[in-house]
Amino acid sequence: MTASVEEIRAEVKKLLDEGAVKYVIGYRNGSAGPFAAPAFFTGAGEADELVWDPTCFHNLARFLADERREDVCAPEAEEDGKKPVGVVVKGCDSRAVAVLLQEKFVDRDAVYLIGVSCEDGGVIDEGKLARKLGTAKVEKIEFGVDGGFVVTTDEGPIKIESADILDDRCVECRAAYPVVHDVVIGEQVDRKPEEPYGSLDEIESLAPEERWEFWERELGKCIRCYACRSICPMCYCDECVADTIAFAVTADTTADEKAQKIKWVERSPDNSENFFYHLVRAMHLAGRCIDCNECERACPVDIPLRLLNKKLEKEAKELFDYDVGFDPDVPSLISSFRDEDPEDFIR
Amino acid sequence: MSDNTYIPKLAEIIDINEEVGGARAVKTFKTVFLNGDRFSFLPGQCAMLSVFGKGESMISISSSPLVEDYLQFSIMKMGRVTSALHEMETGAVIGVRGPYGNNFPMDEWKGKNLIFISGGIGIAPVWCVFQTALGNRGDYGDITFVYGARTSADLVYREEMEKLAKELPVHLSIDVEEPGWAEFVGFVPQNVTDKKPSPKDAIAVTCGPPIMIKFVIEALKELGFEDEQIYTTVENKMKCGIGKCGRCNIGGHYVCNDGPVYSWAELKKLPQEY
Amino acid sequence: MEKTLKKDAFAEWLKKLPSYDVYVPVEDDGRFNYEIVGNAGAIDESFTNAVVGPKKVVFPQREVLLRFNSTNEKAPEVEEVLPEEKPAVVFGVRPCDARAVTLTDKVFGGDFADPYYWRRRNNTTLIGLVCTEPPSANCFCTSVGGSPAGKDGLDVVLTSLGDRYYVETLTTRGEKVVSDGGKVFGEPAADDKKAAEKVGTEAAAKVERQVEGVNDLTENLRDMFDSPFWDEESLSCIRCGICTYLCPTCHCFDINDEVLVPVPLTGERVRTWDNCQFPDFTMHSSGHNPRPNRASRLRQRILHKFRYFVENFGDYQCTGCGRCIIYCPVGIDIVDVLDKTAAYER
Amino acid sequence: MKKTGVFVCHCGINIAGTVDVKKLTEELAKYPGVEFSEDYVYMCSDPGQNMIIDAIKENDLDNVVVACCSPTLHESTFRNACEAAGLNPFLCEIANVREQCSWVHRDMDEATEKAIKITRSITEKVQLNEALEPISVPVTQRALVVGGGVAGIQAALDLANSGYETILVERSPSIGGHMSQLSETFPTLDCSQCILTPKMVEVSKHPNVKLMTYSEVQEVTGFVGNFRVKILKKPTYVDPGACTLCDECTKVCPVVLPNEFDMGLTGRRAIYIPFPQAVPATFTLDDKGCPGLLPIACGKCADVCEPGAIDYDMKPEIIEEEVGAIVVATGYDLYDKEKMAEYGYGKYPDVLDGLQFERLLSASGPTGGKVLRPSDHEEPKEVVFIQCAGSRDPELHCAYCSKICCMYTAKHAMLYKHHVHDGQAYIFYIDIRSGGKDYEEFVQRTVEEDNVLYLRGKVSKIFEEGGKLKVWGVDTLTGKDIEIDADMVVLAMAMRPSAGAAEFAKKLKIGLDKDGFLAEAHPKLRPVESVTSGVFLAGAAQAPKDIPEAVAQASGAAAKAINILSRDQLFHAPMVARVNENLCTGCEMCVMVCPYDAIKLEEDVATVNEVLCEGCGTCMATCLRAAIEVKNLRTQHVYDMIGACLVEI
Amino acid sequence: MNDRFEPKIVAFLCKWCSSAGSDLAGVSRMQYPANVVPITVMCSGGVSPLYIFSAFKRGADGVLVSGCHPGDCHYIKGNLYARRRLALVKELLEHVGLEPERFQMSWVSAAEGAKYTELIKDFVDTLRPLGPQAKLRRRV
Repeated sequence: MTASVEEIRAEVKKLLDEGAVKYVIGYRNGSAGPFAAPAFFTGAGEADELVWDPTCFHNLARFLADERREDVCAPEAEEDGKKPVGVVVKGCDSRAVAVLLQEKFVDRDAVYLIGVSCEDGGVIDEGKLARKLGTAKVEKIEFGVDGGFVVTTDEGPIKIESADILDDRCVECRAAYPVVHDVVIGEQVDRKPEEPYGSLDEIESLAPEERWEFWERELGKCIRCYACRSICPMCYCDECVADTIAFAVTADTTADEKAQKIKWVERSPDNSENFFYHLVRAMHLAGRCIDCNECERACPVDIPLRLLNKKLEKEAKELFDYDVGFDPDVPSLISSFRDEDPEDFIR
Repeated sequence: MSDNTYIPKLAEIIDINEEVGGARAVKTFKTVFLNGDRFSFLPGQCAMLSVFGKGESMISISSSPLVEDYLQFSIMKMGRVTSALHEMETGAVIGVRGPYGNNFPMDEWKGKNLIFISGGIGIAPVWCVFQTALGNRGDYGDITFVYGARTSADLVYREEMEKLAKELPVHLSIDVEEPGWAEFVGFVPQNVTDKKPSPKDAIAVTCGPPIMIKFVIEALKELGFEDEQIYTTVENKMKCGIGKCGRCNIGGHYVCNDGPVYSWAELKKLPQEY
Repeated sequence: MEKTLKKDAFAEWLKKLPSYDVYVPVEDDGRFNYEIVGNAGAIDESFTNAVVGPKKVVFPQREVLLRFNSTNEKAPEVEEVLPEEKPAVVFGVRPCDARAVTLTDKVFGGDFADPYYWRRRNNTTLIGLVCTEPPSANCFCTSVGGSPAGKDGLDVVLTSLGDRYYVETLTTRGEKVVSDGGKVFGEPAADDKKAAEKVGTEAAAKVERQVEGVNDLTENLRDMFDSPFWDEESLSCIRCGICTYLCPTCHCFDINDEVLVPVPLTGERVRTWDNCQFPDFTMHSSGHNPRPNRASRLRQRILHKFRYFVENFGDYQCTGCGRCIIYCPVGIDIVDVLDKTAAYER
Repeated sequence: MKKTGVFVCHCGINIAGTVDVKKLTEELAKYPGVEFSEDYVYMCSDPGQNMIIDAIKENDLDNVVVACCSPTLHESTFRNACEAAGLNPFLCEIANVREQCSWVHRDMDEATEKAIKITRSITEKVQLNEALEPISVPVTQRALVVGGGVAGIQAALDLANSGYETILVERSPSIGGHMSQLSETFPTLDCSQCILTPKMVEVSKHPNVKLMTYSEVQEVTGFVGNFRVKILKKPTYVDPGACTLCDECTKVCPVVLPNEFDMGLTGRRAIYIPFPQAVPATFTLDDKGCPGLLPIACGKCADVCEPGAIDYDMKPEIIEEEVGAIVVATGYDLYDKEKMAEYGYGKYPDVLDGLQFERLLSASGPTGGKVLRPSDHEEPKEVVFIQCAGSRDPELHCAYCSKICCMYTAKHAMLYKHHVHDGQAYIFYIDIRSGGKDYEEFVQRTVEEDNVLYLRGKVSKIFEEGGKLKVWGVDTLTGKDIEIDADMVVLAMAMRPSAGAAEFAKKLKIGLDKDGFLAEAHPKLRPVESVTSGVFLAGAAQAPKDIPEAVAQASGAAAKAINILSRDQLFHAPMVARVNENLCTGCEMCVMVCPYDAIKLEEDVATVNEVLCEGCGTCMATCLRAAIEVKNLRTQHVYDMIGACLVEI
Repeated sequence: MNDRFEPKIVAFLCKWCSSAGSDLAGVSRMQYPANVVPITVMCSGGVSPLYIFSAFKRGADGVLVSGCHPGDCHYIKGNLYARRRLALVKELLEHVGLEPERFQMSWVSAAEGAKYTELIKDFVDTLRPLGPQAKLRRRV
C-alpha cells in the first residue's frame, strides 16, 4: 500500500488555498499513455488533477534548479516571490532535496516538501512491465490494495506482484519514507533492502575485459542527447564540461575567457568522447547521486547509467561510510575525509 | 577545387590593422586567396572564415566588390574563432568560404541620397556598401556618414574616416566627453537627430548594436523616413551559412540565406528572435 | 513492378546484396535500431519502430566534412572528405520515416545542395514495411498527411500477407535491389494487390491519435509567437535533446573542428547533429541568446514544424511517428500541445 | 599569439651530456608561439642571464621558459632576470630538464624526447600565464610568544630587545617552565634557578613585554603579519596590585592540592604562589580546588587578607590582540604515569620520574635539597636510574629518542653521589647519546669520578619486596640477569608534547609530526618555521631538546619573527585562487576543504582572501562547477600541459 | 631503437614532496625509464579527476598522481582529499574495465628519491606488457 492520493490532493489544495506556496510541483496523468507526468499546480481548483500512482517516476526536485534560475513561473508579485515552492517528494526525491540543501543550492524555507511515503510500494520499471505483459496495451497502473500493482490493460485489470515490475531503485531503496519534509502523507516505514547494491553483483562479477566490453557496447549507444544530465536534479550547473560554449557570459567576460573554454568533450558521439562524458558525470555525481534512476529512465537508448552511479554510491559507503542525501548538515563526500580512509591502493 | 561549399578556400592574411585595442579589440584583416581561387560577392554579403582547429565564424565582408586585390574583414575579438584570428600574424593562412546571404539592393538605390549610420563594429557591413557607393559615385546623390563609438579609441576606420571628411559629410560621435574631441558627444541616434538628414529621395543604412539600431530607426522615423527607406543587417549564430543547420532563423527566415540585409519594412514583420 | 517474397526467403534475398551495407532493425532489450548486419534471417515483425530512424543512414550523427593539417609549416592542408560511394539498403523502413527522408531531402537540396547528404542519399535504397498495426499508441501519421501504407520516399514497399510479402517496386534504385534478388521473388496472385491495400487501410483505421483541427494548424500558430502558451506548455521541459534527435525530420547540425593532434595541428571538421532544444544552440558568443528559455525553444520546435516549414517547403515537418511523445521523459506530448493550440484563446 | 622565448641551459654537461640540447632548442623553435629559442652553456651565469634579458628586449617576448635545473634552484634567478628586462616575473617558468630528466636517464634519444615534452608542456603553461603582482600585506609590528618556559622567555626577550612589543602568554600562574623546577643543569652544574630567574624578571619588567600568565590562547585568525588572537585570561581571584605577598591566606586555606611545581611530592593550598621566585610574584586562587568559590562555604582567605586583594567575583576575560608573528614554545610534558605501570610508576612512592628527582635534589625542593625517599624520608642507598622509560620503544611506547635523558640521568646519578657519598647509583641504558659540547666528558666523569654503575640493558620488572624495590634486569653486555634491591628508582621518562599542543596546533593550522610534536616547515632548511607562515617554533614543542638547543631555537624563531616584523609590508605569492562569480553557486565545498580558511561566502558567492590563500588548488579540484581556479595554474594550464606531454615527437 | 612498447605516462607530482622527491632522485643520479613526463602541481589535492580522464583520453598509457605522505602535506590535508577523490576515480576506471594498473597513486616524500625511482620503474614494467591504452583514448 501507499499514501492516498486524496490526502495529497487535500494538502495541495490547502496550501494553494491558503496561499502558503507559490505553486506546487506534482504529478498529473500524462496525455500519451498510462504514465504520469510532472505538473505545476497554481490554483487550488487544479489539485484534483494531481495523481499518485506507480508511474510517478519523476524526481521533481529537478525542477528546483529551474526555480532557482528563475526560469519558471516568474513570480508575479514580490510577495509571491518569497513564498516557498511546494514539491511532492518521494523518499528518493527527498534525498535529492537533502543534497540540494547540503550544497546550499536550495534554501530550506524556499521549499515546502510534501513528502509521500512509498511504504512498501514504489515505482514500476517500464521495461519489466513490457516484458511481463508483452504487447497488451496498458491503460492504467495502480497500487494494489495489499501490496503489488494492479495493471489495467485493454483486457481488464490484472494483479502483478511487486517483485515482477518494481523498479530496481525501489528494490534497493533505503528511504521509502522521505528524509526531509514539511509534511508526509502515508505511513512511516523503515525499509531496509536485503542487498542494497545487489544490482551491481552481475557486473562486478565480470572480468575487467568483459566489463570493458559491456560498457563499450552500452556507452557506444549514447547519442549525447544529454537527457541524463537534463533530468538529473544534481546536474544543475550552469556550465558543464560537455558544453563547448561558455554559458556564464556577462559583460565582463573577456574574449580570452570565452576562447579558452576547454573542449573536454567533442560533440561527436564516439567511444572516447562518450566515455569521457559519462565518466566525468559519474564522478561529478559521486556522493551526490541519490539513485532516483531518472537518468537511466530518461535515456532513449537504454544505457544502464544506474550501474555507474550505483557503483560510486557503493564505494562511498564501503570505503568512506558515506551515505548520500540523508543529512543536509554533514560535509559532502569529496569535501571531507576521515583519517582512516583506505589507502591500500596508494603505493 | 570542389564545388563543395563546406570546403573553405585558403587565403593568406596580407595585412592586419589594429583598429581598436583593449578588451573589445578590433582588427582589420586583408586577405588574398591562394591557389588561384576567386570570389565574387555583392555588398552586404558575408563569408565564413575558418581558423583550422578552432572553427568557423561568419563575418561581413568590409571591402567593396570593386576592390579586386583583397578581401577585407574587420573583426571584433569575441569568442574562440575571433580570438584565434586576433592572434594571427600576416602571412598566416585562414579558410574563407562563401559568399553567403543577400545583399543591399544598391541597384534600386541609384539616384538616391545615401545616409550611412553605424556604431562600433557595426561599421563592418556598412563599410562595404559605403565604399561601393563611393566607387560608383556618379550613381548616387549625396552620401553622408554618421558613425559613433563609446570612446574615440573605439572608432574603427578612424583614419579613413578623417580623410573622407574632406570630401563628404562625416559625422563622428563618442558617447561621453573626452579632452580634445571636437565633434559630437552623445549616442549615435542623437547625432542622427542632430544632423537631421532629409528623408527625401534618401536611403538610410544602419548597423550597430541592437539597441542603437532601435533608436536610430526611431530617430529616422521622426525625421520622416519610411520603413522601406531604412536598411539594416541582422546577425545570428550560424554554422553552415547555407540555411541548413537550423539555428539562425528568425521565424521562417534564415538570416544566412534570406538575410542579413533587411529593410525595416521587412524586418519589423519578423518576430523578435535576433 | 510487383512481386511477392516468401518470408523464409528473406535471408536469401540479403545474400544477393553483398555489395550493399544492409541495415535491418535489430532488437536490443526491447528497443530496435537499424544496424548493419551480415545476414539477417528475417525482419522481426514485432518491431515497433526503431529508436533512431533511417535518418542516421543518410544523415549520420557524426560526419567528417574535411581534414586539415599543418604539418607543412606555411599553409594548412585541407582535404575534402566525402562519404564513401557505398550503396546501402535499409529494410523495414516505416512509411513515416521514409516520408521524413523526403522532408530532409528538401532541406539538403535547394540552392546549396549538400554534397555529403546527397552522396549518401543517392546511394541508399529504402525498403518500406507497411504497418499492419500502428507501431505505437502514439502514432499519428494520418493527422499529418501520412499513412501506415504511405509510399513517399520508399524505393520498395513490402506488405505482409501471412507468410509472404507483397513487394511493390517504386523506383529504379528499388528495381536494382529487387532484380539483384532475382529468383527469390515470386509473382503476385491476382488479389494480392487488393489484400495489400486492405492491410494499409485497416492499419490506418487503428491509428488512434489525431491532431484536432489539423487543417487550421498553421493558421492557428500564426499569431502565437508572443503567446504565454509556450511558457505554460514548456514548464516541465528539461531541455534535453531527445525529441529532436530522435525526430526523423529534424536536421539541425553543428560544425566543429576536432583537433586530433595539437602539434603539428591535425584535425577534422566534423558535423554532428544539433538540437534546437539545447540552450547553446542559438547563443551568440557575446552571451546574447535570441531563444533564451524553454518556452522560446519549444515554440521554435512547434512553429518550425508546423509553420515555418510549411511556409518554406509546403509541408509539415512532422510525419507522426510519435517518437518525441514516446521518449520524452517528462511527458510533453506534441499531439496534446497541437490540440491545445487549436483551443487556445489568442 | 603571445611570443615565448625558450632558453635551454646545457648546465655544462649536466644537461647537455644526456639531452641533445641543440635538438631541444630546434624543436622548441618550431613550437607554436615560440618566437625565440636558444641554448647556452650556463644560463644562470651572468652572460646567460644577459642573453635572456637581451632576447626579451630584442624580440619583444611576452614570456619566457628556461629549460634548466629544478625550479627550486634558479626560478628566482631567472624571474629576476626577466624582471630586469621589464617582463613580469610570473611570465617566466622553469622546465626542469636536469633533475627530472638528464640526471635520471642515460639514453640520449629518450632523454631528449622527454626534455622536449617537458619544455613544450611548460611552454604551453607559460603562454597562459598572467602577469601577477605579489600581494602586499601590511604588518602589525607586534609579536606573540606562547609558552613561558625558557624558550618562550628567550624569544620574548629577543623580540622585545629588538624593539617589538611582545605578548608572552603562559597558561600557568608563573613563567619559568620546567627549567625552573630543575636543580642543576648539565654539563656545567650551574644552578638552574640562578640562571633562569634573572631572565624571568627581565622579561616581566621589560617595557616591550606584555606578560600574561594564567592565560591561554583561545583563537587565532588572520595570517602572517596580521594575526588576531583571542587570549583567555583566567581569573586568579587575587588582585596582584593589592597583594602584599604576606602569605596569611595560605595559612587559613583548608584545601590541600598536589603541588605541581614539586611534581606532586608536596601539597599546596587552593590559594597559593607556585614557588617563591614565581614571576609574577602573586597569589592565585585555584578555583578547581576552592570550595565552589562560595564565600558562604569558606571565604577564610578573604577574611584574613588585610589589603583586601581577594576578589571572588573576578571573571575570565577575553583579550583580543593583533600581532604580526607568533612564536610557539609550548614545551613538553613527561610521559603519562599510567603508561609506565610496568615499572611501578605511580604505584610505588619511591619510583620517581626525573623531574621529581630534580625536586628532591633542589635546595628549594620539598626536602631542602636532601635526597630522601618519599615513602619514609630515609636516605636511599641504592638508586636505580632507568633510561629510555617510554622512549625508543616503538611497540609499546614512543618510537623516538627523548634526547636529553642520557645527560640528565648522568647528572642525576652524579648529583645523587654528591649528596649520598656512600650510595650506589645504577643506570640501565640502551646506549649513551652524549653528543654536545662537553657532554661526553660529563658522562665519563659520572662513570670515572662518581663510580656510577652503567648497566647496558633493560629492566624487565620492578616490584616491592621487604621494603625494597626489586629491580630485575639483564646486562646485555655480560648476558647476566641482574637483580638489585633498590631504595629508589628514577625513571628517565619520555618527553611528550605538552598537553593541548595538538589542539593548539589546529588553531594555528600548523601540522604535527607523527609523534605529536609541532612540525617544522622543512626538517633541514626551515627548522624553526611552521608550515603556516608567520608562525615559528621554539623549544621542546617541536622536538625533545635540551636547554641550550631550546634557547638557540628560540633566538632563531625570534630572528625569523623579526624578519617579518621589521618590514612595513609583506609580499605573498600571487598564485592564489580566484572565483568565477558567474559559476559559483555557493555550495561552500571550497570553504570546507580550504586548509587556511581563506575562502568565505559573501552574498552566496565564494570569496578568496588572497592573503590567506596558499594556492594549493584543492578548492579547484573540489569545486563541482569549475568556479574557482588558481591563478597561473588554472585547469586550462594543466589541460594544455597534459596535451603537450602526450604528443608524439 | 628497439620495438619494445614504450608506455606514455603523465605524472602529476605535488610541488613540495613528490616533485622534490623526484628532484632528489636526480641529484642522487638514480636511473629510471624516460617514459614519464612530470607535471608539477601545487598539491595532490588539486588534481582534478578531469585531468586523469583527459590524460587517458588524449593517449596516456598510464597516469600517476603522487603527493606527500599523510601528515606531511604542505597544505596540511590536501593529500587526504586527494586520497578520497582518487580512490573513487580508481574504482570507477576499474568498473568500466580499464586495466587497474594504468592509474596509480603514490606517496613520495621529498626524501624518497629512491622510492620515486622504484615507482617509475615498476610502473613502466607493469604497463609494458599491457600495450597501448586504446580504451579511453580518442580515435585518431
